[in-house]
Amino acid sequence: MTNLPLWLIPLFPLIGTIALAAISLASSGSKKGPSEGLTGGLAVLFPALAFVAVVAFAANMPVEGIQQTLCNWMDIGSFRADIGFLFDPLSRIMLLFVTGIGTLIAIYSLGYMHGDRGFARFFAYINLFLFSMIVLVLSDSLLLTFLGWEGVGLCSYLLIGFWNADLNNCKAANKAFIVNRVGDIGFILGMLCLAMVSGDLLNYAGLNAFLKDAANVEVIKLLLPIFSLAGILFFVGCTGKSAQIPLLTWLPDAMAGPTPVSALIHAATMVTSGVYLMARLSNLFVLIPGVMTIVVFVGLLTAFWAAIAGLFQNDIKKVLAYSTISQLGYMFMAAGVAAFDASIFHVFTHAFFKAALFLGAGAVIHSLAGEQDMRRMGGLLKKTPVTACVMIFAFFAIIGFPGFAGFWSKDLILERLYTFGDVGPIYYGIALLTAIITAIYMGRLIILTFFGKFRGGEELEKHVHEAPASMLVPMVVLAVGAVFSGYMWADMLGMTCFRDMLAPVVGSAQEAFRAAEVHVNPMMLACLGTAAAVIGMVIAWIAYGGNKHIPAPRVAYPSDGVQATTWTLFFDYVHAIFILLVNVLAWIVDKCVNQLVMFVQWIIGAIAVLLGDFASGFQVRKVRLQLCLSLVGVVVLTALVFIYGGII
Amino acid sequence: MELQAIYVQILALVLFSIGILTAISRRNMFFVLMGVELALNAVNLSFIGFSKTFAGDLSVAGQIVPLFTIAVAAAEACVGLAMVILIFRNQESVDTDNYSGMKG
Amino acid sequence: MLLHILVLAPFVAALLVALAGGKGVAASKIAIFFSAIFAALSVVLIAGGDLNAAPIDWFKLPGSEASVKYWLASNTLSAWMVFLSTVLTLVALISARSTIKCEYKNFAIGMLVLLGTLNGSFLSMDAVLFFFFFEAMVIPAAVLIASYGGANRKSAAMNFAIYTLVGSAPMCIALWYLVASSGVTTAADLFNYVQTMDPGMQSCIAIAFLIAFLVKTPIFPFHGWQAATYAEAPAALSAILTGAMSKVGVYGILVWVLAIFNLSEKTLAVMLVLGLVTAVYGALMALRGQDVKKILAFSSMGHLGLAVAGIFTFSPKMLPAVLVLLVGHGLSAGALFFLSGTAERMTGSRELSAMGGLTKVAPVFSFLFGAAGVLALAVPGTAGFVGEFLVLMSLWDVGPIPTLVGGFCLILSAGYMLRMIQGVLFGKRETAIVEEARISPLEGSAIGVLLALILVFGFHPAFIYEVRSTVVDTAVEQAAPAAEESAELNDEEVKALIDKMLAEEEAAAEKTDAAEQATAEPAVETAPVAAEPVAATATAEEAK
Amino acid sequence: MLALVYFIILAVIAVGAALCVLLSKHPLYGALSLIVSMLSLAGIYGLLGSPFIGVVQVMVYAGAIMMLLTFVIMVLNSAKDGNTPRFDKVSLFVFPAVIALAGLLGFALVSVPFGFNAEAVRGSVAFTSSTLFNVEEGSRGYFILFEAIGVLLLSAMAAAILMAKRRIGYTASEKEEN
Repeated sequence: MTNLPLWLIPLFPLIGTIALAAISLASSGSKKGPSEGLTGGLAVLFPALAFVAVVAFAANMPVEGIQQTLCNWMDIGSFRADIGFLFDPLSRIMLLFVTGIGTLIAIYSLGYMHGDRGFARFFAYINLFLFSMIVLVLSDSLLLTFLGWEGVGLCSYLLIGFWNADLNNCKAANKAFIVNRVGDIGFILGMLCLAMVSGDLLNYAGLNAFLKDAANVEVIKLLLPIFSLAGILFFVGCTGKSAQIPLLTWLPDAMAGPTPVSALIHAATMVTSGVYLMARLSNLFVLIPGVMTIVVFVGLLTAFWAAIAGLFQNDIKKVLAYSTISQLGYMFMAAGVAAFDASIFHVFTHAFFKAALFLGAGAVIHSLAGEQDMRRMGGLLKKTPVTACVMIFAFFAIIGFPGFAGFWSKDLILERLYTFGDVGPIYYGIALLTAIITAIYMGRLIILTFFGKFRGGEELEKHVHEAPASMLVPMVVLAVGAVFSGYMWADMLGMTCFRDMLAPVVGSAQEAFRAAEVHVNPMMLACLGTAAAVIGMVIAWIAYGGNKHIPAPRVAYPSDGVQATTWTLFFDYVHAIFILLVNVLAWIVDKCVNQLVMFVQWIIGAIAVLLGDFASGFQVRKVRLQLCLSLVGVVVLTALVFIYGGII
Repeated sequence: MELQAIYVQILALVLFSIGILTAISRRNMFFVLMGVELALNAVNLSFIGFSKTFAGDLSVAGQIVPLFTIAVAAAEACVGLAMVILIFRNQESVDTDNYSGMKG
Repeated sequence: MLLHILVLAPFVAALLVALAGGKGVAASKIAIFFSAIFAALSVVLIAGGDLNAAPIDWFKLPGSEASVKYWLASNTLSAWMVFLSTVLTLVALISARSTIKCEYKNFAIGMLVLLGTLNGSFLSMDAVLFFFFFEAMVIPAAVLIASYGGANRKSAAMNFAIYTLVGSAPMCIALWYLVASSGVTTAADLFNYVQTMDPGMQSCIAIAFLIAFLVKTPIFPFHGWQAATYAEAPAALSAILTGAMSKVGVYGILVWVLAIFNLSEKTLAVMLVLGLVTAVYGALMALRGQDVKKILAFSSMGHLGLAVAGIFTFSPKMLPAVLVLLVGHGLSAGALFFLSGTAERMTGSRELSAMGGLTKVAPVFSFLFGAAGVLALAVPGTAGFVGEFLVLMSLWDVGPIPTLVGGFCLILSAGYMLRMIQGVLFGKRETAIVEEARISPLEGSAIGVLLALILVFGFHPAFIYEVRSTVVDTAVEQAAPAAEESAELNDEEVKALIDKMLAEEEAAAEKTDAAEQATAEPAVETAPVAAEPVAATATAEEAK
Repeated sequence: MLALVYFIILAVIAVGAALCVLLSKHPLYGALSLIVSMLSLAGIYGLLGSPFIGVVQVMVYAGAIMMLLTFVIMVLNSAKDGNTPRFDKVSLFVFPAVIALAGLLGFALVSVPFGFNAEAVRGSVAFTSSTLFNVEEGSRGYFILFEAIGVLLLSAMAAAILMAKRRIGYTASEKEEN
């Protein structure tokens, strides 16, 4: 099996993209649109094939991973980049859940997108996204990773703006792309930094070797400023893609897209690529403790900030969006204390329970005919029991209830924070506080949606129905994942297969960084974590439980744009200032510089015209007078010739 | 009192001046043409007058140039008169001041 | 022979089109047939490597011994530029079939003549011949704008013609002086002669040359003609103007300025800054534009500014970077202009406010437009990305600030391009579109091929620079050994790197010396080929 | 001495006729006086030993060109511009300018000494024509110029015919349409 070429994996979704794009284009003229059976079949087939291929590779992977170079990409003498793929433990885990969840969500979308005019187009984008994501995690060089990196950003743009008749959606999409672009520039510049010092090497094997060499040489200090610069730039790239402070504002707006997209791209896969990149470049980051501190702070701040923001949202998807940001903050905390394996583990479990939550929310929205405001929901437990169960399981997972997936991964992160040097306990305190808030807002979501009375009016109540099977099956599968995926690495139970898997990639870097481990009793930390979850739940029940009166929304459903500015907590204003600055700059350029240039041009033109008029003033418009004047000229010339010729 | 070369040149100069005067100061198209012919003739005379101041072979050159001048003048008159006819048909005037179609 | 065909046959084809009878159908068939042949021949030209036709004496320049020759030769750079001009002309002629209905014949004649002059300027070896074509191309372009453009076409055409002709007037005089005093006309010979000149005189002439090319490209303070011209010109012509004619400016800078003159450090720095300013300026102006074609005009100005900035870094990566960037930009900007023409045809307006919602009513068009817009964003996998990444890399060799500015432009480019896509395609449409103005299958597939080419070159840019011939190659090849050494990772290398950093202060002091060396070195070497001095400068830099 | 007398007589006639051209009202009178002037110039050519040029002058100038001119004047009978003055304000500029020019040139002529070459003044038709039509190697090649002038005359004639005929053809076709 292992002698299969690696490029098969990205090839499948690529074929799917092309086929679906062709179907979409070909059927664009017809009224009815393409057959959903055929389109849907193709749409699910190719991600599934990719998943199968990944499983096949994963089962037979040698310890050191598989590296294959497909062909040369750029070779201009001094700089060379290949298109090559690297299937190592890290990309194996990422690929498994990317393709797996991708396939599940494709199946789910069959039901969710049923009857939409852009059915084929939607799946073409989804396949393109999977292709880009696979390239991102499978590539063996930074440059090719960047291809996937921008590719997923592009697909995110396309899918957020999928219902493009509404310009608000387009604006959200533009925002997502542009904010991501800012991060991407950080990525590019980071690559340039590294390329400068490493002799234009950008593939991971070479880079790691170089970084290890550099670490061993005593004079590492001299290279440190450049490494720090590169690290910061890469981290800017990560904050863009993973919606961390300060580039977090696009993710809540991105909920304008169809819900499966939010589940796949903006919860499970794409937004975690920043964490993936940190793990990939772990050898770089462990060399620069200063930057790592920044990473921890950003992670802590983001997790806390987004959790607070989540408390105030009424849109079910926005709550989940902020919760995603908050969870990503946890992952960056872990990465910041060099617990890369823990952060990847959290990525892994988070993918399951967050996807389950989003799909559940999608099912709720679907059953309520597009209603997203939680204040108009309630009491859905009885009407949609399967959805409710799935969401409640996932809820337990996200708040870290013992036994569920989130418990293992979050607990691990908290432990790693606590054991990190002297400042560890402070980190731990903030993270624990965040965990309590997480439990509160997630509890609020569950209570408002599934308990109490239905508040959406009778008209809507009759409409409520359970989602079709094509949507339920993936949800259930994910819920199972949300419960059991944590047992891949249950430290207390002695199951550490996840850590062992990742050890070849990040182990050495991690050990180098976390030399002085403080030993604590893991049981105590676990109890504290559980306590946080329980306290949060209790607070949520007290605040929102029972049949408390929930204030009805004043407006039926405020548009996305308005909501975004209300509670992204000031970062939208920061962005607005930057946008304003650029606009002012553009205005200055347009109205001042350009006008100046045009004015100068006009002045020169006017002078030319004036001179021309002046000259044509000599033109007497009478041939004879003209000739006469020329005769006078001849006289003068002759006189001059004579005078200077010495004749006179 | 022999015939001096300078006399010929002075005659040529006088004729040339009269030719130029006619060509420029008269407004009738025909006078313009005639003035040009007169000036050309004066130049021919000047050529011949000077050619006679050289010896042998050189003097011939000065006589041959007027020959060509005359031929060119013939061509010029031919075309020029045809143009006069054309313009006259269009404008019904031989006054050069009326020919201002290309006034800038 | 191939060279002669590419330069002269367009004129013959124009004549044949002129002689064709009928109501434009026959003319369009002939024109498209011929331009397809030219496009195919340009591919042959690229594949064929360097060609050099035997020089033919043409005339003697008054006041000099120099005999101007009709002398054509090709290298990779010029071959790719010819490829751009021929391919874009082909698509323009196809696209114009539905845009310009009644007067197609004259349009095709103008386009073919323009093609001939463009090819001539790219392929000529002789400076005077180059200048002849360089000036000649203004005439068909201006005539086409004045006859087929938008509402303000007359003034736009006048503006264009006067601006570019006045811009190249100093070059005319400088070229005459140079050729008259040296008695030679090829770049290599001129280079040898220039070494013996007084530096002040030399820089005067170089600046006169530069201005002509800066106006044509256009670079920041000389761009006054561009936006109005691109906006008013018929879309098919705008595509040629930006895709091929603006490249003459960049090509001229590379081949007729850098290969001849030793520019002072100051001039180089000024040019680098101007390029960057143009990039930012174009992006910002595009951000404020309301007219689709003006947005595109400013956007291509921004990209070309980046290309010029890239050239003046003198990094060893510069030549392939700029080449790929130019080809990618030519294709994508060309495709966007063609599509904007279609959009204008369908909606009857160029204003963003009057468009919108086309994706519902014209899906195929929207697919092409969206794809072209996204491909113009330098998303990885497009030729634009390869070019811009390598240009940023070259800029990085100069310093982080220019790179940051370049990166800022990339962000801005995302801003305006998405704004344009949103304005044209998305939203709701109130008024119906002109049904018969829909994109025709032939037109659509031609543009589709352009887009596919962008992708192909994006994934395999080696197509562009691999066939690199000796002329352009020398620069890279000379730089390559040094770079390859540095690619090998060992302690020594790291040590050397550290030594370098320790000696940075010294190096800063020596920098001026080294720069002088860099400029002095080409004087010693004989320059058999055009890009030699560039190469030498690069090597000197590397050695330093 | 006799030559000088002849010269003075011919010169006075030439200048007088030229003045007539300048001053005459009707172009026909002007043309006739121009012929007189040219004939007297032909006499001066003969006097200076260039009888060949003189003959050509009589035939081509006085004969052909002036006849053509006269003929055209007569055809376009309305060419008499009775209402336009002979001289107007422009002449006020022209006269001083021309006189100044003549004065300058005359001064230059007078200040440079030169005289006739006795042998050249005698001259002969044979010598001139043999030089003109010398087709041997080493000749000055005037015969080529001579042929070229022939072609020029032919083309001028063709041009004149075309210019005159186009109008006629145009009206003819118009008539056909009517």
